[in-house]
Amino acid sequence: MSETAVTTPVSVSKGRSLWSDAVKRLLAGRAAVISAIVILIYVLVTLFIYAAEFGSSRFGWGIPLTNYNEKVGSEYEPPSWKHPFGTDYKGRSVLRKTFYGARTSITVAFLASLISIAIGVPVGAMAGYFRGFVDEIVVWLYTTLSSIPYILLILAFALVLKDRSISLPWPGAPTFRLAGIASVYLAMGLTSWVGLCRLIRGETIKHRDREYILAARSYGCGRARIIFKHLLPNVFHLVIINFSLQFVGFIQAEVILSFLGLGEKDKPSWGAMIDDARLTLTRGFWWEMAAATLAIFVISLALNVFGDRLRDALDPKLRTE
Amino acid sequence: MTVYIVRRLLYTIPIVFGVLLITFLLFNVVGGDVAGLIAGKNASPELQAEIRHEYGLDKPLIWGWDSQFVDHFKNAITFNFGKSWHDREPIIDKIKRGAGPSLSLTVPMFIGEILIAISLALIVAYLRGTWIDTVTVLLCVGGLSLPFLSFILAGQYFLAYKLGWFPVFFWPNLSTPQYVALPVLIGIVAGLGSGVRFYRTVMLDEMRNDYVRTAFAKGLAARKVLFKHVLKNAMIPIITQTVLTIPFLFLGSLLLERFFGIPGLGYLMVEAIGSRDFQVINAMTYIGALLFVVFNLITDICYALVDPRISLE
Amino acid sequence: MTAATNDIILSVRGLATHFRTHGGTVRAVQGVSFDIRRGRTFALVGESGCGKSVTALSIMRLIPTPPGTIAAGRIELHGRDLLKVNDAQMRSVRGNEIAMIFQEPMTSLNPVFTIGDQIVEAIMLHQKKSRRHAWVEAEKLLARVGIPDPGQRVREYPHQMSGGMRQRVMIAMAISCKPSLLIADEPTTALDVTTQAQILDLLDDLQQVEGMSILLITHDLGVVAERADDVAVMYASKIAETGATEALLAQPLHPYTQGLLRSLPRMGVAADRLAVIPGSVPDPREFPSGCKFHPRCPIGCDDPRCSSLEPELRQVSEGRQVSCWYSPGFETPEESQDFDRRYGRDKRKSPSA
Amino acid sequence: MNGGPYCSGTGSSMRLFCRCLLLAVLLAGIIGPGGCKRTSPSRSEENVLYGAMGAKIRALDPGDISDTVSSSVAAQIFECLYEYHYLNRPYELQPMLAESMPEISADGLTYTIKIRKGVQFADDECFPEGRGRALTAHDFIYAWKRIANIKYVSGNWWIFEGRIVGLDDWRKYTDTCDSAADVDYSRPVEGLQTPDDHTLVIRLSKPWPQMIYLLAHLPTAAVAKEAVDYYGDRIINHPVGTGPFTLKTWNRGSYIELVRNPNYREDFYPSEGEPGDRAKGLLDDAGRRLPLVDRIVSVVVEEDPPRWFLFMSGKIDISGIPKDNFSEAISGRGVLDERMKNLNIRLTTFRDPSTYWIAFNMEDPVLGKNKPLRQALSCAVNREKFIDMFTNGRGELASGFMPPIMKTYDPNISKIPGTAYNQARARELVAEAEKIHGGRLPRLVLAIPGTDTVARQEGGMMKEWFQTVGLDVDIDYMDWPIYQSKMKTKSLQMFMSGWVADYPDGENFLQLFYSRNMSPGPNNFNYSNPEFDKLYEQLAIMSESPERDELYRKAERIAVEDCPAIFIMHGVAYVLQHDWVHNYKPGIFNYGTAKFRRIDAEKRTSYQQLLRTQK
Repeated sequence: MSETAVTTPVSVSKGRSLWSDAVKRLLAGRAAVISAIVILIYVLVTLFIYAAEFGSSRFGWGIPLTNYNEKVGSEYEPPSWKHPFGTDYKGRSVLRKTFYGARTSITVAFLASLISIAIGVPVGAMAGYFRGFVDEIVVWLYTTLSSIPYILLILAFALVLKDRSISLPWPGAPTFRLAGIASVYLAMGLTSWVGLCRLIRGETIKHRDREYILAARSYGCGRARIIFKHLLPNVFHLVIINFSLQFVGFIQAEVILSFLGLGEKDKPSWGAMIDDARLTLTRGFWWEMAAATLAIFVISLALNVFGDRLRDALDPKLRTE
Repeated sequence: MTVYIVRRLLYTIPIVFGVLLITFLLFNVVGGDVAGLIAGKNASPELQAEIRHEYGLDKPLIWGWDSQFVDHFKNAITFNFGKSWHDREPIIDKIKRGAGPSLSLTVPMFIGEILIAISLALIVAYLRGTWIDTVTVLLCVGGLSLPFLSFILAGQYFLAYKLGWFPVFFWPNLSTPQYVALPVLIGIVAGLGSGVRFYRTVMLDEMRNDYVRTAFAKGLAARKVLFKHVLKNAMIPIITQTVLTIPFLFLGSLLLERFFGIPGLGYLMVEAIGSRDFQVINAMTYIGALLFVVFNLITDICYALVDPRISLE
Repeated sequence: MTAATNDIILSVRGLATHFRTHGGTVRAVQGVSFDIRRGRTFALVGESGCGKSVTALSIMRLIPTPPGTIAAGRIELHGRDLLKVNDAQMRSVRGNEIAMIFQEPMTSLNPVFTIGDQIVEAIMLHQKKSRRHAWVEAEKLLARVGIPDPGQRVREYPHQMSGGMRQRVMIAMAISCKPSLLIADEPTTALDVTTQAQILDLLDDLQQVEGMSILLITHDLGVVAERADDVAVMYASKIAETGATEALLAQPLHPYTQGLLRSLPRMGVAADRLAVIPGSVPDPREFPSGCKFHPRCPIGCDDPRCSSLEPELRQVSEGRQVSCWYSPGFETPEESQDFDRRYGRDKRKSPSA
Repeated sequence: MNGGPYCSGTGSSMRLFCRCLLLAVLLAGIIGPGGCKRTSPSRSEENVLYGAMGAKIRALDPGDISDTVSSSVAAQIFECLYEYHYLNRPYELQPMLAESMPEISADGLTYTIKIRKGVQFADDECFPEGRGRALTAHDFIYAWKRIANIKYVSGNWWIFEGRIVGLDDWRKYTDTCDSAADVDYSRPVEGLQTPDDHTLVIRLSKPWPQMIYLLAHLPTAAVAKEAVDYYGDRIINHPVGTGPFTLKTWNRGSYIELVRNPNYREDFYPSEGEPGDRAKGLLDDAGRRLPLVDRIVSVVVEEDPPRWFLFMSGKIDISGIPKDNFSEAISGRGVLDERMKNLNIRLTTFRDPSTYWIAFNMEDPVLGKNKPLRQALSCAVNREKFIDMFTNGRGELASGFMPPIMKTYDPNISKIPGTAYNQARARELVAEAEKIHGGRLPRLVLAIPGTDTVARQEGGMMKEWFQTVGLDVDIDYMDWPIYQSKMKTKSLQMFMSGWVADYPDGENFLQLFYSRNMSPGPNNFNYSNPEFDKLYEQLAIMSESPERDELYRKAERIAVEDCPAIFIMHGVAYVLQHDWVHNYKPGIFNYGTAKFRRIDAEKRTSYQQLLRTQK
């Protein structure tokens, strides 16, 4: 029985790593793409405002959008073509305040998430990997922290950090005064790493005895390499999902802090806008609250949808296809 | 089992110690001279000295047996929280009095939210991919991002003041259910957003498992598969999420109590921080921590009841 | 020998199941037809991803819709088309007239209910029995499937049992209502060889005693050879060839079947490397044109007709069907003249031995 | 094979079931808990006053009271020696538990006061067989000694400090005792004598004409020793007084209910008042025995919106106007809105004895020595706009610190040049100030006691006004405890504050600028001017006379000339009341006014129909 060589090249799909496969499947879905674009827009707005602010302070650009303090009309003008979002108690355009508010809220939420990841992930990973004494201490710390009501914790931290100047440990480093939102996102960050830490610890414990870790250990990997090079990438999808969902939580927390008077004081933020507006709601000036709430709704929806789709894309079970 | 419980109870001691340590550190750093506050308008120095003496503030901060640090722990363990600086009322009475109304508000809210959120989540997860699923997700995220305060203002203005279905505010001759009804309703509706979203993800993860397919292959109706097989398996993440919020129920709800005149403990904490009433804050956090640790244990025991694979070593 | 139609318990005609995904519609099963006779084991064999599990789930109408839908076809059980009955009637069929066991015994049982609960649930669902009776019945079933000390085992949880033991429980649950057809979707793939043999022996024994027919889904030709009475080879959502097992193995007509058989290690045949069918199963979203096997087919890979015109399943001899232009007796004279006219005689390949 | 969930809807019936279950659950969530239909509370028709309090009551023990809410409730239960006449303006004192006005010795140091006979404490279990005991002069001495007792930690000791002969020594004695229990109240105080049960002789260390006002101030009310001994720490929950009402139930933090005191003495509605009172119907009940209502129910409502809803739905009788509902209630300048008139709601406006300012810390290196800078700051603030924006126009422009309602108000204080709002002048002054300071002015810091929205808006406006005249001022928001402790330790540069008079005598404001009252005393400006001090010490001991009034005006001019603060406004109060509330006349200094009010119960119930037609 003669063997006929096969001539036509057969397409062999090239190996797809976890990430490229996930990203491909993620971006295939319409909803995920839209929400990614919305998130991108918010980030761009924030960067644009930072740039404009830097520009106007350095080169005197008079970009109207960032000049939130300018009186554009009489007080409490309802939304009109001239002022799409109407004006506030000082006659300033609510549209500009909402844009500027994005800068504050996105920065606060982003930096707070960053802090909580910077603490939560390594601590969780170490606790999960080393077990024993280290694990006991970490579990004690985060159980203690989570047994204190969140409102008290964040209030206390915000009060403690208010107008404190922090000098970094190494000599010569600048001491900078914690102005305005600095104390807010620091307070939020320091009180919210607990959830992520517990999650990462659980995952690390699960992955710790997996073959690929034993293998890495067998050819002499150092502990740090194992954790950061092998273990974390496999649990990192949890971090991203957690990041997108916690982001919304931070924006909400900023609203509560403003209600309690600890948020941003002179520059507009969504929290301050909602807090200002709540008093005038019964007088029928609804647009300031509507603008801020709409801004929060859109970014929250985008983050939620993106988070969900991300979870589906990164879910190991689905990858068997 | 009892060995496990005893070991866990012993384990609570370091936790409670940690909580007391943190509250002590936080508030001695936050500052604001308290004696001046109590003394009031134009307090003479010796009056302030007397106040410091009465509240033990003149003792050394940490070192030595009779220091504030040691007192802080002694008082906590013996549940003698002393008097509130603000209005001289013994704190134990204040907490006992406030716990009732707070719980009458938060417990129905807690139960209502769980029942509604879980059933909604089950149904929506089952109808995954249909328009109902997408609409519900939209509603959830909407509810999530709307500030809680606007729910209250809108609810009070329309349901109570304009339509009059509910009393606007607490009133002496109203029975508890009458004046608690509207705040509980608002609390549930406002909380549904995050509740349904979380439970939906849990249900979806659970529905991917093979035993669901076997259940259907046996000829079971979807209702039975959902509410018997899937729900019991989903209890584990549900327990984690819900049982740990129970200890904080006694804290009441900050805004609802303030806007509907329910004399609970909700605003007590914020007022105490505002007026540097450390005694009240320590008491509330200490009780909160005790409850939290106990419920942590209850959570683990619930796990063992629900999931046979988990054994309490 | 054409069997009398009355002993055909399940006949599938032109079954098509499609899945809507982001990348477009996946036609997992296209125009599949076969019959299962009473008391016989019918094997559905093919590489993974060829649509055999989807066929099984379609019979049970367990295809998850929204993504999936049963686009066309008839599935007749004792003459009744299961695709036309309503939910309630279908539920009374599942577990009662047709039962199913799955590949992953480790995860197929509900971890938080006892074995007894899950079996009793199946019994009481379809038979009017009191709970006590159902428990006794469950213990008897466990004994019937060879589980030692059933009285104790019935109260245990799935995680306290081995893979093989759990598959036996699944079988016990399946036969609890004496179904006329048992669908076994790769029942032994996840088990080690010795347990595999025991499970298959158990299935044969149940078949002899209960007279139940079995639809065995597998990719293991060895199992097909030993256990199956009839067999259908599936490739890329279609049936390549069907027939009685001995006849088919002795004289495979479809090049794909031949390739499969060639890649089996043979006792006594020295070969340093096993023969391999080049390439891999096509992506269901972009099926090749014409006959789906043509890119990998030693004969038809550069045959213009194979790459453009897809052969449908035809009866070529008693109890034998095949869908390949070059298998003997397939091509009608008109078609061969049409081929010569269109592509020229020299393009014609010689049929495999 | 697509690994999606295995079990989603295979049949249509299942989908139908899900939809109706979904609907049922949603409906239950909405309707279920709120099942009760509109409850019209069973309003007992008899005589009840319903009120709302803006904050929780802190204490009902006179010696310990310092906030207005607790005073407004305690004043219905306890009584002092003197009270302000309910209707006469300007305010004048009349005997309450005293029989007559005090006999004052020539040197103004000895006051002899006759105590009214036949006055009884309310019945209470702390008295033998629960019967209220007759009031004697000893009850006053006991009350005042209790305030002096350092162990009692009373916030009202400032009233008697250094005033009564021997009382300060008595306080030092209490300081030596190690616990409150073993303080011996029978230990005599030289300046407080009781020749007989109904005569009280007070000897002062130095003349103090304002003393009479302090004897009408609630903390100096009569307290029964038996009650304090019987209840001990729980006295704060069991007030026992001689007033028209006694405490029935007090659900702390929620509501309080007072009922008529059967033992109350014979007290009658005044039969003469201010011209125009008769026209307003304030004298309809002249001569009737007080109190005119049987019960008072007051609910704690700390947020504005619910308090406004309660008032508009007729649940509470009287209410101020929250800032955010102002335009709903008042159209134009102080005129009641049409809808309010249709609901027969009446508006009363009256002047507050208050002044609000931004104080300068005179010991601050930058501000202290730079008067043009202080004047520039003062000229930068647009007072008209501030009053309009933050109090909806409820206030009068201030150029000095003496409020217009005071007898010694100096109308031409505003003629003192250089402090009124004038941006051009402000810029000139800034240039002048920079010359004195030598170079560019540093960034100043204005502290604001409040972190909520209104505080932020006020801060924002101020910062903008200072910026327009070239002054860089940073706003520092802080909560009340930190603000107080910083003010008391002189560590605030500029801070927004004010003062509400305790009694209707200009001296109460002048003492704020007396150098010996510097922080932690009330002089938080840390202002010291030897000429002003000399004048103050002279007028402090003079009894009331036109010469003294002239000295008051001279002293105010000196202080205002130094521009120790940016004087912004004097408060004007707007109060709404329903038409079933009679005899309502605002009285700032007297709190015990519930006994004068009368309720027309039918009008209250008929209000509900009226409301339905309006809504």
